[in-house]
Parts: sequence; structure tokens; C-alpha cells
Amino acid sequence: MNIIILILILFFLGAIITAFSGKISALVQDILFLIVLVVPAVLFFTGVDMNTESIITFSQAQLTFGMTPLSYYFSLIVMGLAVLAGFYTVGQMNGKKRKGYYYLNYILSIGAMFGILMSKDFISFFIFWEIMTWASYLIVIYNGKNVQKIGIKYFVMSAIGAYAMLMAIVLIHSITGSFLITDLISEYTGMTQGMQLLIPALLLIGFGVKAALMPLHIWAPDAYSNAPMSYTAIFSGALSKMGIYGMVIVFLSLLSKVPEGALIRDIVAWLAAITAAISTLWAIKQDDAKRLLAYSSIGQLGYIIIGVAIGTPMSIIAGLFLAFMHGVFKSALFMVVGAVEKQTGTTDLTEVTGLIRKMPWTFLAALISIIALAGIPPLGGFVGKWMLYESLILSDHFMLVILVFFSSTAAFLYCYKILFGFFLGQEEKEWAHVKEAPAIMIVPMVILSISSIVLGTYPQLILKPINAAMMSFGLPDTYGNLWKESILFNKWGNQIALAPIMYGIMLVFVIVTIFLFFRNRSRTRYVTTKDISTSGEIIKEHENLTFSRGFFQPFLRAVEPVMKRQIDKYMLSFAKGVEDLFEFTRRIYNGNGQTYAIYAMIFLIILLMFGKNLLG
Amino acid sequence: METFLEKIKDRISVNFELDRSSIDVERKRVDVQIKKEQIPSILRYLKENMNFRHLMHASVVDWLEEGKFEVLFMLWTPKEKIRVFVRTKLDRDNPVMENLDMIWPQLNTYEREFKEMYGIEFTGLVAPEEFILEDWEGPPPMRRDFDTEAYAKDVFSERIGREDAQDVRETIAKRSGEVIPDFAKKHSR
Amino acid sequence: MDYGIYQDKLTRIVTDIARSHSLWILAYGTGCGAIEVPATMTSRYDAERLGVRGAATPRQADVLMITGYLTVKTLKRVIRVYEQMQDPKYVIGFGSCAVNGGMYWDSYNTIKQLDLYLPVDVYISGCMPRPEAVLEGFAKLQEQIRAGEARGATKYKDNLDYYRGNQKKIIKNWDFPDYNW
Amino acid sequence: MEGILMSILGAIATFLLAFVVGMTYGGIRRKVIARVQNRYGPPIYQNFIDAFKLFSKTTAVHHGAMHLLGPAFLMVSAVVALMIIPVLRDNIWFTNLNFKGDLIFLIYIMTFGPLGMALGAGQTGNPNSAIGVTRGLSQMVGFEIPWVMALVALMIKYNTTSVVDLMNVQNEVGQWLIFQNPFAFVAAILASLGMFRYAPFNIVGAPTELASGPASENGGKFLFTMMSAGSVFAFVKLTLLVDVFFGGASNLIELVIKTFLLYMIPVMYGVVNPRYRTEQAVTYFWGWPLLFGFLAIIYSVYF
Repeated sequence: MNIIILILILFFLGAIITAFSGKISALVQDILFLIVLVVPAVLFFTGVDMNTESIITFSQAQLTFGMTPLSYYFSLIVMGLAVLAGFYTVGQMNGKKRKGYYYLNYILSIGAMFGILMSKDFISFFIFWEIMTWASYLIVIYNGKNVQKIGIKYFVMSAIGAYAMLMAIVLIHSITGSFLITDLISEYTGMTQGMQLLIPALLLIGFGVKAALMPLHIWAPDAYSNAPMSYTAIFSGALSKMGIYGMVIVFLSLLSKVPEGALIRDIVAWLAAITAAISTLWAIKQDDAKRLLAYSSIGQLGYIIIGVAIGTPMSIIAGLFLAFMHGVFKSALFMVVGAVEKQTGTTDLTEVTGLIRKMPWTFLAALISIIALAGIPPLGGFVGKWMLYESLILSDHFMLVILVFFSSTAAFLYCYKILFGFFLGQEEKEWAHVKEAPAIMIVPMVILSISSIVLGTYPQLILKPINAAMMSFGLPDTYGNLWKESILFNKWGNQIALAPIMYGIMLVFVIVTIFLFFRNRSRTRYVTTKDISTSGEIIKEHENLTFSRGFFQPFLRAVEPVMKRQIDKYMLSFAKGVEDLFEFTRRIYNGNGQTYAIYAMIFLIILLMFGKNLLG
Repeated sequence: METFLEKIKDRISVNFELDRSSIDVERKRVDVQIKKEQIPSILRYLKENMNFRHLMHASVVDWLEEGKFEVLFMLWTPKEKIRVFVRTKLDRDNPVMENLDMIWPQLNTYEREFKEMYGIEFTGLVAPEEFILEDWEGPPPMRRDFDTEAYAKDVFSERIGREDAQDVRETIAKRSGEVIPDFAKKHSR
Repeated sequence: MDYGIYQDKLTRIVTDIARSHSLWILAYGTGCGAIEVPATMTSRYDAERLGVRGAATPRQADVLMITGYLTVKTLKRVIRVYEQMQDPKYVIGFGSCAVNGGMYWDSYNTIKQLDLYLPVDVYISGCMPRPEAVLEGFAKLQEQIRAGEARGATKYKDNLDYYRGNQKKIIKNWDFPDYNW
Repeated sequence: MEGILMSILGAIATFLLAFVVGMTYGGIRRKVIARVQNRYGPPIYQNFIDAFKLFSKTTAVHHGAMHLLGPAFLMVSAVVALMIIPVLRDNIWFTNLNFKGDLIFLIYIMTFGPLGMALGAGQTGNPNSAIGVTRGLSQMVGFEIPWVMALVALMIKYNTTSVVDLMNVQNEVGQWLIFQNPFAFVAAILASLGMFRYAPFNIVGAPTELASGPASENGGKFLFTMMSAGSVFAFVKLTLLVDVFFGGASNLIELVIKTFLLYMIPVMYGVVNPRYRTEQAVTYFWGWPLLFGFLAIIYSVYF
């Protein structure tokens, strides 16, 4: 038996067994859950290589599985996050109800993601895509809150994406006669011009839903914030990357082959840039940490899509690098929020204050991840953003640079808000009892934040697989030549000289910081946050002066004209229009048998008249 | 104008069974002396029926010699531009009154002040914390029998060099030959 | 004498000169004296040429100016502010109310001897002192600092029991947080 | 080995230079403000006295780890930015880290300090600090746009993101980028008004509103660290402007003259202006500066 099939079977059988093992004991369920996540990961990292390929034949169709360098890269994200978030999940779900349901869907979606990455034909791709959508949908409505509003939004948008994708697949099959992705790529240049634009556009709609590209993003804030945080780490970190994965294939193997592709690319890049800017503004406005991070995820996915859509080698590296980094730091941040939620029971940034001394490890993970998210050197986020700016400037996309710069500067605002809201400010009596989260939740966060640091200093760790993936699309070998592509890198010498310079900077950082820290610490006296300079007024125990409401009110007033226009509202009015249309159609189907008979007659007549041409 | 003043006078005297001569009317001002039990009803009546919507001021006078506190409410009507003074006298030894801040919410502040400065109790007054005097443990300081100099001498130590400071008023009185009555010597500082 | 690591005489002299020429004042605007401070700081009298400059919070300030009478209620805040200031710190009593109670000598709520509660380095007399007098007060304070005599903070710390006793005598409901000292 | 020693010594020399120049400029600014207000004003070396006094304060309090780290982050960011920026042309002493002044890197490293400081200010628990921080961040979003536009205009024109490369294209006075692309200079200098945070953009510190904002809990050594870091930052910003628009400086005197003249622009703008509200300070940069930024980009793309 092939190892990919083995892994997939492990996932799907394991999911079911885990779901029902809760009957035995909760501990057994937890352990089984971890086994089902860890064993495939181990199998994957040890057993799967690029040559593994397997074909399952049903009566008519063939399902082809195999790994490409690109899917290997994305599997790194999925598998790594699945295991880390799995441990975190066990900690977070401890003592909660409907664990079996949750574990089942969790493992199913991981397995489906793995299946998507391993699919070499559109049928299995689509099947796994739907399993992933369904599993994540079931988790989104796990809380049972606002299912009508949130679940329907996610479901409708996913359905739109799925239908677009299905239409594209049918089109592809009708043209090429095959479901294999490789066949599409090889025959793509021979298609008519209309098809050359239509197929990628339809596929992009399908992928754009998962990657939360602008007009299709409206499900994301609600869905991300409604799912349990341990799954949102996967949702935002890995599941959204499936959209990116599809986009990379579409852009690199289809649209880059034809001159007309430039149009779609520019449109997508612009949409992504606007997504990034607007959702950043919305993130600033949120008072709930979950929603804030959800909007932030949409913005960050925007950067990634820009990188992929621009399509110069360097921008693709930037996009893929950012995809990995986003998986790392954003899932760490969602885990942080989950930990705070578990310990305090709320994620409202205006309520929780001063947890830094209560939850130091969580704060550390949050701090590092936030620095990485803000893109401040020397952490990993900076390297990605840096390459993105470089590639945008070198390819003369100056307006995109400005938009990206705007959103990444505005991102500092919500970065500060989330750190300040939870961890800084005055220590409140209400949260005096709060303890640090259990170790099983802390360790994944810390591992993720350490990887942010490591990847900032050694980006080549993942630049290598990125390079392999890009070479498989016929792009030049950038790993050795990257430093020629980039003026920056080149300036430092011909080798991968990022590490020494980062070491230099980190050395200065560490030395000066430690010097000042300990120097000041030894000569100062600790006082609590109640002992602040307030014109001499003594702050009582129950008083809390932390500034947390209306945090960026003046800024939001300044950008108000932009934020007035909400896509949600347009969508809703569109939905209202559709509803009216259906109301009209319902009048046609009035339930009267004679009317139906007339319709059938008309249809038959039309069929007789034009049938020949139609059936051709 | 006269007629309106007269109208007020009439109505008050009829409704609250007052002698017309006890209501003092000047130009644009009506002065009513009334029992403390009638205070809520007269204030309500004036506010709701006579359009005295505005509470200008509330104040307390310490009539030490009579053994009374006089509580004074000044009302105003914006339409006729007429003031009404409603006065009542409380027993100085047992100054208790009904809480009135449901009629005008700003009376709450006045009542807190009266309570602190004169020791007048308002039954049913909800005052979250002290108004001006923080941690005050002495007698209400605005009462005339409160000897502020003695209190200050007792509590705050004097800087050396000020002991021979003369009583300004006595010195001036001695110079001009004015006779200061005994009660004034004690209570007028 | 608590000069920390600056035991060396020369450094002490240099430090004192620097301290005397950089007095950041925290004007605790009680009473009518607060209005004289702007006059002292602005164009005509320009205290900034002596290095005198306003500080926004007690943590940054060197000099606490008590500009007028102090009620008990205010004294509580002043003590708190003084204790939040960082050593070395100086106190200037400003106007006759701060000196001996002034016209509030028989008030039931005004303290008459500031130096019972806080170590005062310089008193400026007058009701109110004109800006010239204020400047002279600053000059006196500078002289004291340069001579190494303005050691109010040390005095306060060493005789904390004395000051606390006086403070507690008039501040009845002592709710200072214990994290203060 | 000699190279390392030399670069360490050079780094120290650069830091001292930046500290002294920044502090002196600060003193000059106070003097200028005083003269404009018809005062005599403090001596020019007043800032050194203040700094020394702050440093020699014998006690201080802190509110926790982030409060200790905040000023340290500010200082680190200033030092790293200084190490990366080319202070003098082709001068071996001021090469510092062997890194050719990447502009994007510089922009990000220069925001790191204020962000670290913001965290430190956040932990103090003083509401004024947090309000000041939010104002500062909002203002940063404002001025960063025209600033980046000016730089992007130059980067696109010369196809580089390195300060050194930009310096190398302006060997003569006529080639200075202020003459090559005056719009970019205007946009950058208007953005730098916000960067220096002098009036009317001093909404962060705002002593009368916010009790000096993020600094409100910092006294003594913390304030000293912040003050020195601020001075070094001022020097870094001025040097960056000189490097980008005035062809850098080949000796110290030239550097001082150029930076001083540039420094006078925000100072002079500040002394005659009151303070903006936050949204005014943000939207100010989205008016004329933004227009000049667009003009700069159009100019560098089409001309």
C-alpha cells in the first residue's frame, strides 16, 4: 500500500475511532487524537518523497495522488500546525462537551487538507476540498451560537466557491478530457482565449473564498471568531493556505503562460492590496481579540496573495515565505487568545487587563508573535515583508507598495491594541486569580514563537523548499541566485549573508537591552501599577484606570470615510435582490399541476426546435 | 406682574393654609415661610403647577440665637421672571428633613453639602461618599457654635512667632470704641 | 548622606552643580500662588534661563512647589506626590499661607506649618510673592544644592517616623497604600 | 581583527557624535523657542545638564519587566538605526556595521523603538501613557504614507533601496536629489514634521493634556535613556534626510551644517504653531504631503 493512501486512511479511520472513543474515557480520546495527528506527520516526514505516486481506480474515474515540491511546502505548514495545534487542542478542550464531534471534524479537516495537497487530479481535489469545507463548517457552528448568521454566511460563500470550482472542473474536462492537473497545464496554452481567462477566473473564485480575497471575504471574520481558538489557529494558519496553494498553481502554471494573464493578475493583486488595507482598518476598530485577529488574518492573506499574484520570482518567494510565517505567528496569536479565553472566560480587550504578571509565558509568545506580525526585524515577518516590498519596487508596482506600506503601518495599531488590551495596563482585582495556562497549551505557542525568531535569522530553512517548489514551475533556481535578484541580499555578499547581519543586529539588541534592563532593574524599585502619578490621588483597589475603550477613536474618525462603505451591506442588499428574484420564481412555480404541464409543453417545444443544436 | 404675584400669594395661602400676611411680596419676589413637613409638597406644587422649573439655589442660615436652622430654597420661573423663596426652620438640636432630590436632582449636591457643613440629616438621602470634607471627624464646621480658632489651635500646631497676633476685630473695636456683644465675640469669627 | 555611588567628592560637586542648574518643578497649584508661576516662567522673568522648567508628572520632577495654603485634603495628595518623586527632591513653600497659614491662620482645615509634614528647603514669603521673589527663592535653592545642604529627601527618609506621626495626627483616615514606602 | 576593532571604535564614535549633536540641537531648539518668545532662554548646553541630572537621580521605580525594557528598546532601535545609516561618505570610521543602509530596513527598525517604548508605557498602567501611545501610533500611520511615497519615488527612479546607492548618484550639487525630485523632498520634509513630533504634532507628549504621555511614569534613568535615544533618533532622521536628498556629507562640518539647516525646518514650523488634535494631525499628512508624494512618484516615473 502506498504511504500517502496509508496516511489518508489513518486520518479518516482515526477520526472516526477518536470520535467514538470518548465513550471509553476522555483520556483515551485525547491520546488517540494526538496519535492520529502525530503518526501521519511522522510518516509524512519520513516516508513521503517526490516520487511517491499512487492511483486508485474506481469504475470510471481515477484518483491520482502524489506529491509535488509545492505541495510538500504547504504540507509542512499543515502537518506542523496540525500537530502543534493538536496538543494545544487537548489542553483547551479539557473538560468541554462534545469533544468527539470536535475531534472528528478537526482530524477530518486536517486529513482533507492533506488530501488536497496530495491530489493530482481535480476529482480528488474537489472531494477533499468539500470535506475540508464541511468539516470546518461543522466546527464553526460547534459553539451553537449565531448559527443562522455566521454558519449561513460561511456556507453560502463556500458554496459559491465550490460551484465556481466545479464549473471550472467541468469545463476543463470538456476541453481536455482529463481530470489530471498536469493535463490542464500542458493543454492550457492551446485553449481558446476565452477559456484561458474563464477557467483561471473560476478557479480563483473558488480559491479566493478560502483565502478571503476581498469581495469573497465576508464569511471570514465571523467564522474565524466563532470557531474555538484551537481550530482557528488551523483555520487561519493552514486552511486559508489551501486557497493560496490553489492560487499559486493557477498563477504560476496557467496565467503566467499567456499574455492575457497579466490582467487577472493585476486585478487580483489590487483586490488583495485593498483587502489588506481595509481589513487592517477594520481590525483596528474591533474590541474583541478574536475578531481583531480574524480581520488581521484577512489583511495578512492579502499580502500573500499580492506576492503570489505579482509573479516575479522574488515576489512569489515573498508570498510563499509570508504564507509560512503567517501560519506560524498567527496561529500562535490565536492560541494566545484561546489561552486567555480559557483562563479568564472572555476575549474582550476592554475587559481583560494586566495579565502580564499572571501569564508571563503567554505574554512572551504573544510579544514575539506580534513583533513578527508587525514585521519588525530581526524576526521572520520582516524577511517576508522585505522581500515583498523589494519585489514590488523592482517590478514598479509603486501604488501597491504604498497600499501595503499603509496597511502594515496601520497594523502596528492593532498589534499594540491586542498586547496592551490583554497583558498591559493596570492589574485588576477581577483577574487577580488568573493563572498561567497549562503547559500543554503553552509549549506549542512557545515553539511557534521560537520558530518566528529562527526563521528571521535562518530564512533559508524554508527558502530551500520554496525554491524547489518554484523550480518545479519552471522558474529559475533562485536559491543560489536569490541574492542576485535582490539588491538587498546582493549588497551583503554573494552567499546567504542574512544570518551574519542579523546576528550583528541581534547582538547589539541583546547587549544593549540586557545592559539597560539589568542596570535599570538593579537600581530601581518595583511598584505596582496602582502606584502611578495621578496628581496625588490614591487609586482604590476596585478602581481601574486602564485606558481601553475607544482605543483608536481619533484615528478611526480620520479614516471614517473609507470605513463607511461595507461590503457586507452591498452583499446583503444583493442577497435581498436575489431573494426578491426567488420570490418571483416562486410565483411561477405556483404548485398548480396544469401550469406545470404548460411549462413542460413549452420546454418540449423548445427542445424540439433547438435540441439538435444544443446537443450537437 | 402684580397680578401674577398676587396669584401666587393667593394660591399658596389657599393650598397650604397660610396666613396671607406671612407671605412677603416684593418686586419680583415672593417670600414664603412654611413648616418643614410642607416643603416637599410646596416645592412640587410650585414646580409642576406654577411653572417654577428652575431651582436657583438652596442655602442654610444658622440662627444660633433662636436655636434654629433656616433652610432656604430659591426658585425661579423663566416665563414671568419671578423668584420664590421658600424658607423653613428646623430645630437646631434635631435638624432632620425629608430628602428632596427626586424633585430636582441637583438638590442632592446641596443636601450633601448641608449634611456635611451643618449636620442636617435628610432622611432617605443617598450620598455615595463625603462631599468636601474628607475624613472629617469634628463637628460640622459651618455651625456658628463651632469655634474654628480653637479647633485650629487644637489640631494644627502654630508656627512660633504668631502667638502675639492680635484679634483684628477686637483691636479695631478697641480703637473705635465699638462695643462688641458677648455672643458675637464668641461666634463671629 | 546617601549619594549612592557618587561618593567621590569631585563627582559630587559636579552632580550638585548639574542638579542646581536643572530644576524641574512640579507646581502643585494650590491657592492663589499658582498664578505667579506662569509669570515666572514666561517672557518677562524667564525662569528657564536658570534651568527651571516645568515637569509634567511627579516622577520627572525635582522640585515640589506648594503655591499657597494647604488644606488637609490637599496635604494628603501633596504627601503622596512628594513620595512619588524621585530622589533628590526639594520642596519650596510659596507664599505666607505656606509659611505660617497666612490669612487662614484660624481655619479649621488649613495646615499652618508645612515643614511638620514635608521637609521644606526654601520658603518664599509674600502674599503673593512677586516673580522676582520666586526667582530669588530658586537662586537660594540653587545655592543650597551647590553647598550640599538641600537634602530634604534624605531627611524625610531618615526621620520618616517623625513626619509620619505628624501626618497621621491630622489625616485621620489613613488609607495610604502600603506599597508606597 | 583590526577591522573589527576599528568598526567597534567607529561605532562608539558615531554614537557619541550622534548623542552630542542631537543634544546640542535640542538645546538650540530650546534657545530658539525662547528667543521667539522674547525670552533669554536656557544655555545651549542645558540639555546636557538635564541629562546628567536625570542620570544622577538616586532612586527610581519601575512597574515590571516591560517597563524596564521599553526605554531599552528605544535605545536599541536608535543605536541599530545609527549603525546602519551611512553617516559620512566613504569614511571608514563611520561605516559601522557592514550594511549599506537599506531604507526599508531603516523604516522598520526606526518604528521598533517607539513600539517597544509603547509597550513599556503600557505596562506602567498610567492611562495617560496609553492615550499618548495611541496618538503616536495614529500619527505614525499618517506621516508614514507621504514619507514612504517620497522614498518609493526615489527607489523606483534609481531602482535601489539602498541609501548608499542613492548617495552615489548625487556626487555633485546639481545631482542632489532635492533638485532631481523636489516633490519628493517636499513630501519627505512635511512627513518629517510629524516624525520629529514638535509642535503642532506634539500630540504624543502633550504636557498640558497628557502629562507627557508615554513618559509620564518615567523619571531619572528611564527619562535619561529616552532623552538620549530621542537625541540619537533626531540625528538619525536628519542624517537620513541629508543622505537621501543632499548627497550626504563628506566631512563632519558639512554634516553639521546640513543637518542643522534641515533641523531648523521642523523647529521653526513648531515655534509658531499650536497643537493639533489627533485626527487633525493624522489627516494633515493625507492632504498636501500626500499630493506631493503622488507628484513625486509621477515625476520620477514619467520624467
